[in-house]
Amino acid sequence: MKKFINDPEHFVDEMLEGIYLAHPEVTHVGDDLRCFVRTEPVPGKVGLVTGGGSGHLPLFLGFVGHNMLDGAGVGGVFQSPSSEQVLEVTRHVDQGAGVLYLYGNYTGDLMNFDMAGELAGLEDIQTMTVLGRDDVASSVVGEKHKRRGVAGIFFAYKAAGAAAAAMHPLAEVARLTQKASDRTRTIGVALSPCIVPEVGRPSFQIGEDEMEIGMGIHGEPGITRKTLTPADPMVDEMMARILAEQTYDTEGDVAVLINGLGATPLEELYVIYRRTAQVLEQAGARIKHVFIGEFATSMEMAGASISVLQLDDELEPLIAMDANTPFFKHIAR
Amino acid sequence: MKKFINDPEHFVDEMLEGIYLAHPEVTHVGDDLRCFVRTEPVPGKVGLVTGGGSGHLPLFLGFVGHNMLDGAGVGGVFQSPSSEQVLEVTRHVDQGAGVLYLYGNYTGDLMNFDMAGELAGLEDIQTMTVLGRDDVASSVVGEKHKRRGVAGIFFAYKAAGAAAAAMHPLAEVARLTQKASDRTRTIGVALSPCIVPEVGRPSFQIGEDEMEIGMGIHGEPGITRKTLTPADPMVDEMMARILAEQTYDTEGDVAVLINGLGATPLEELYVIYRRTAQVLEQAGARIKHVFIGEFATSMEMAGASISVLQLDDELEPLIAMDANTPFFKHIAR
Amino acid sequence: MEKITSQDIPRLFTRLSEVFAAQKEALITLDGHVGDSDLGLTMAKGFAAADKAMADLGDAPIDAQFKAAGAAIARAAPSTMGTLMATGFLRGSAAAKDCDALGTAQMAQFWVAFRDGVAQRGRAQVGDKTVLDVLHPIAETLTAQADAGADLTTALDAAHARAVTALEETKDLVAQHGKAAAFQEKTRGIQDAGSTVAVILIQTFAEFVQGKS
Amino acid sequence: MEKITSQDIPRLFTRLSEVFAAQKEALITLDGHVGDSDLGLTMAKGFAAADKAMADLGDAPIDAQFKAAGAAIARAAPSTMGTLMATGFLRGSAAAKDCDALGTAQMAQFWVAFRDGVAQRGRAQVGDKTVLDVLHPIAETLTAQADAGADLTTALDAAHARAVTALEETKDLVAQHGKAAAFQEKTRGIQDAGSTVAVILIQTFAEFVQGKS
Ligand SMILES: Nc1ncnc2c1ncn2[C@@H]1O[C@H](COP(=O)(O)OP(=O)(O)O)[C@@H](O)[C@H]1O
Ligand SMILES: Nc1ncnc2c1ncn2[C@@H]1O[C@H](COP(=O)(O)OP(=O)(O)O)[C@@H](O)[C@H]1O
Ligand SMILES: [Mg+2]
Ligand SMILES: [Mg+2]
Ligand SMILES: [Mg+2]
Ligand SMILES: [Mg+2]
Repeated sequence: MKKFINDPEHFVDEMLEGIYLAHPEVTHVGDDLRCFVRTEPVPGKVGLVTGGGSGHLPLFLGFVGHNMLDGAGVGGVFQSPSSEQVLEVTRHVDQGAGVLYLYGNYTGDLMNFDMAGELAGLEDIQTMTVLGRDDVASSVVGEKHKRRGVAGIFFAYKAAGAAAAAMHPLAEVARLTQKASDRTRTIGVALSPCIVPEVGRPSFQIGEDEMEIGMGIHGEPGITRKTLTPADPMVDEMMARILAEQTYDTEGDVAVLINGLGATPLEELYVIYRRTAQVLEQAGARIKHVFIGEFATSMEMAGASISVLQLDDELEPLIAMDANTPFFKHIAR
Repeated sequence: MKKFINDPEHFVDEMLEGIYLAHPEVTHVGDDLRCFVRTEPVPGKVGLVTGGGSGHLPLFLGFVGHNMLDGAGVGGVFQSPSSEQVLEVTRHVDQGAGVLYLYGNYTGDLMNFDMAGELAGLEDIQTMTVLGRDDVASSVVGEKHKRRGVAGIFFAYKAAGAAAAAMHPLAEVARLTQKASDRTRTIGVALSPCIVPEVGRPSFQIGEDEMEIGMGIHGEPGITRKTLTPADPMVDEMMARILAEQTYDTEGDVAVLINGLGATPLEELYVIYRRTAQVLEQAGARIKHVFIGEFATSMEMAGASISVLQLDDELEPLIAMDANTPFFKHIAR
Repeated sequence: MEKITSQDIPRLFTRLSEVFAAQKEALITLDGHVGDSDLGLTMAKGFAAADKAMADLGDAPIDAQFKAAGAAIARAAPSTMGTLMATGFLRGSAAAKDCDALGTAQMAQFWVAFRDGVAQRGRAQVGDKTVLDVLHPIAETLTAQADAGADLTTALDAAHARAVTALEETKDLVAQHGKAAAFQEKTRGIQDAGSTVAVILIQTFAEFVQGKS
Repeated sequence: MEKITSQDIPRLFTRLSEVFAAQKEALITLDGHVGDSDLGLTMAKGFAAADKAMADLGDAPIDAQFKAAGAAIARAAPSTMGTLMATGFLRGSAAAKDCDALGTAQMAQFWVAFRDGVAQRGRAQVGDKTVLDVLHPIAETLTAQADAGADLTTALDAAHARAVTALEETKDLVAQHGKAAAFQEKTRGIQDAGSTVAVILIQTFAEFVQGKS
């Protein structure tokens, strides 16, 4: 295992210390470094809380900031935060307008956020929940409730952040966020596994000429293993999975996210985008917003994912809005 | 070789096609995709031109944009652009105020920019040159002119971009840029090699327990090979090389850049920053600006570098200024 | 040992902590097939924390001990299995309220509550290829043994034996929950990782009362 | 072949293109020791482009041929060695102006101009462990051979022999330029990659006039 770390057990907390040293606009609640919040809350605004395991930077905490989220529960590498931690964050970010929980559809996170929400309810903090479950590879079409949340949750963050910044009430923020989540589809591909520091060995083995289509973002193996192809046919195959669930005849405006899993050079993401744009154009879509880079990683995994959000008149301005976090800056055109 | 590419020979041009599709704010001169320029020039401003090999994104072309650079000659992977291409870019960005060439101190680039500058001179375009040569590992102290340019050139870009945006004349832009370059020191470390697509095999071999201190950004091996240590002692050793050349008694304000070489997770860069900040504080420095992420990569190399710019009253506001390129957004506090 | 008393509980958790530390790598590997390879870490951390909580607690009644264990696991290991184990111990703690010692009847009540807690928290059904597929037969067997008047050693041995069979049977199921669910039919033939944890749990209980440990 | 005429030049460049294609991997490996592993690509691409330029040119005088080759290399392979080779051919082209054919004297002038161009463009000194350390003895040897009235075959063979020795001697030098310069003392013992290219060049010239190719 070749990593820039000290004791693997201190990896997450030392990373957080680095983040707090670098970015005074974020801080932690009380003594627990893993209760991550904005330094300056916005009075009266609906609070937006996410969370999940570490090892995915900039996900999750990286989207806490101006016109984006308000707090995040930070778990160990690929581990949920505890319900206590989520509750602490919830208490801190609540400005009287209630709190929206927005995180990936994983059992561990679900249970801990649910518990935190129940406890927050006892303290008269209203919470609602929207889940990211954009990964088309992780279930058949009818069973969308089983799908994993992967990089596409970024679009839900963007929508939630903008809706809350517009001072909408909780139910409306939740509705718009749910809509963004429902209209997002993601498909990923991995070329190499990753190593969890405390585990010290790769999560799966993959041959020199193989790729995993439909990999998760926790080092779990992919759903389908195939022989590695050139980029263009690979993108075609990935996009076919998305086009099977989205048509652009009447609603043709989309936002696209090309996400790197960690080790993949930015150059290659642009090679992927080139083909994605060709395929979408062919399918009648108009690309209104493009995001390319690392948004949800899996440590040093080599891989990429493509997410497509089908826009409408409500969502488009939310995606367009300015945003500014230590890890993500969006400047409206 | 596991990469998301089509034919290795088309890698650079397909990447550029992806970039132009995604970012309408940049374009190319005439038919040559590799003559990369801003779509909307700023009348009367000193033109800023950089260039170098591909495989370093966001370096070099990623810093072309608002309050940053105006154009870049794009070479093949780790190859210089041609003098013709640099000349094309020079002609395009010149707004009558002359052009500053700003690139890394490599023989291939030097010769081609020099040739382009000579030819531009024949067309009455005035050019001046500032080189990035921040890599402390690449020469002994007295021979700074031999040093390689690595990630620290980012600070020179930032200074040049801000100085030109302030509509200073060429000589003044060059002076400020030279100052930023002269006051920057970088030291890098690599854990793995990278693969140039057209070569198809790693550039060097390195053991499972080894690191290369002082690696270049072209897949060349490092200057010193050592046994991999935990992050903190590694940072201490790296920073010792920088502190040997900078003291903060009288001028203690610094800007810090923690740069990922490609495959290294952002988490690890923050572990590195944590220790870097501790060491700098110990040495009496005050960190005024922090940049953490990928600024100058070497394809999918695992590694990182630390750059320190010793600020003064002239440089600080230049580093602080807003900037907005497709690959780099800086929002002033 | 025919009853487990509050004096025994700290040693039981020390043993659990040792066992899960020893099983760490095996559980990591097991979770790696259709999961994220963290189960060994989660269990080792969770039970180490429970063991420590027990030591910090000093003299306390059984329900307080289980409660402390559950809370410690929830804090230290909030992954799926950590959270479910925490819930199990917290619910088991409520079932053991006012018990001076755990005989067969109380042990059955504890595991019924444990199972119900996990079922409620995880919203899984028996047959969904989760830890519930082993917890359920454990609870059933212990209840039957208690009804039949069996002693604690016999009852736990029977529960352990049944759990081993149930674990084997998880291979025939298709995962409906957790990270494995994404793999659908591919999970057939693979032993459920969380169910393996449940077997380790009941085995450690059984060996503990047999004085083997 | 006692003279190289403009009819011969396209075949010479076809041969150079073949030779550098064949040496691609070896040059990549050589450049990998203290460089960026691209030299093989650069040379293969550069001379393939030169060969193509020659074909596109049709009938043309020698200086125009060399000029086209230099321009093609500059465009196709603008790395250090590509740029230096381009400069060499462009300067050599100027030296070959108005030559109908290259005999020993003209060949010497060509290589003197080639060397001077490289020296000026790269600002390196003899002894700095660059391609100049082989180009310089080539130019010197050819000049001496021309003065002694040697025929072209003899002269190029002598230049080639001298180049081989000079290449071997680059091992004793410490790199002062290019990517290798960062490695300082570590470059001692390593044969200079660019100098290897110069030997391949002169060897191909020599073999070409010998009619071996
Ligand atoms: N909803 C659920 N209810 C009960 N058990 C579950 C549920 N989801 C998953 N499990 C169990 O959890 C095990 C995986 O645990 P763990 O590795 O902690 O999960 P994760 O890493 O996804 O948080 C599975 O093998 C299964 O037995
Ligand atoms: N300033 C210079 N003058 C002459 N030759 C040089 C100079 N710098 C480097 N070289 C030669 O270039 C060779 C490397 O060529 P190349 O691989 O094209 O360089 P790069 O990849 O750094 O652009 C070296 O082996 C050396 O012979
Ligand atoms: Mg997990
Ligand atoms: Mg090169
Ligand atoms: Mg797991
Ligand atoms: Mg080279």
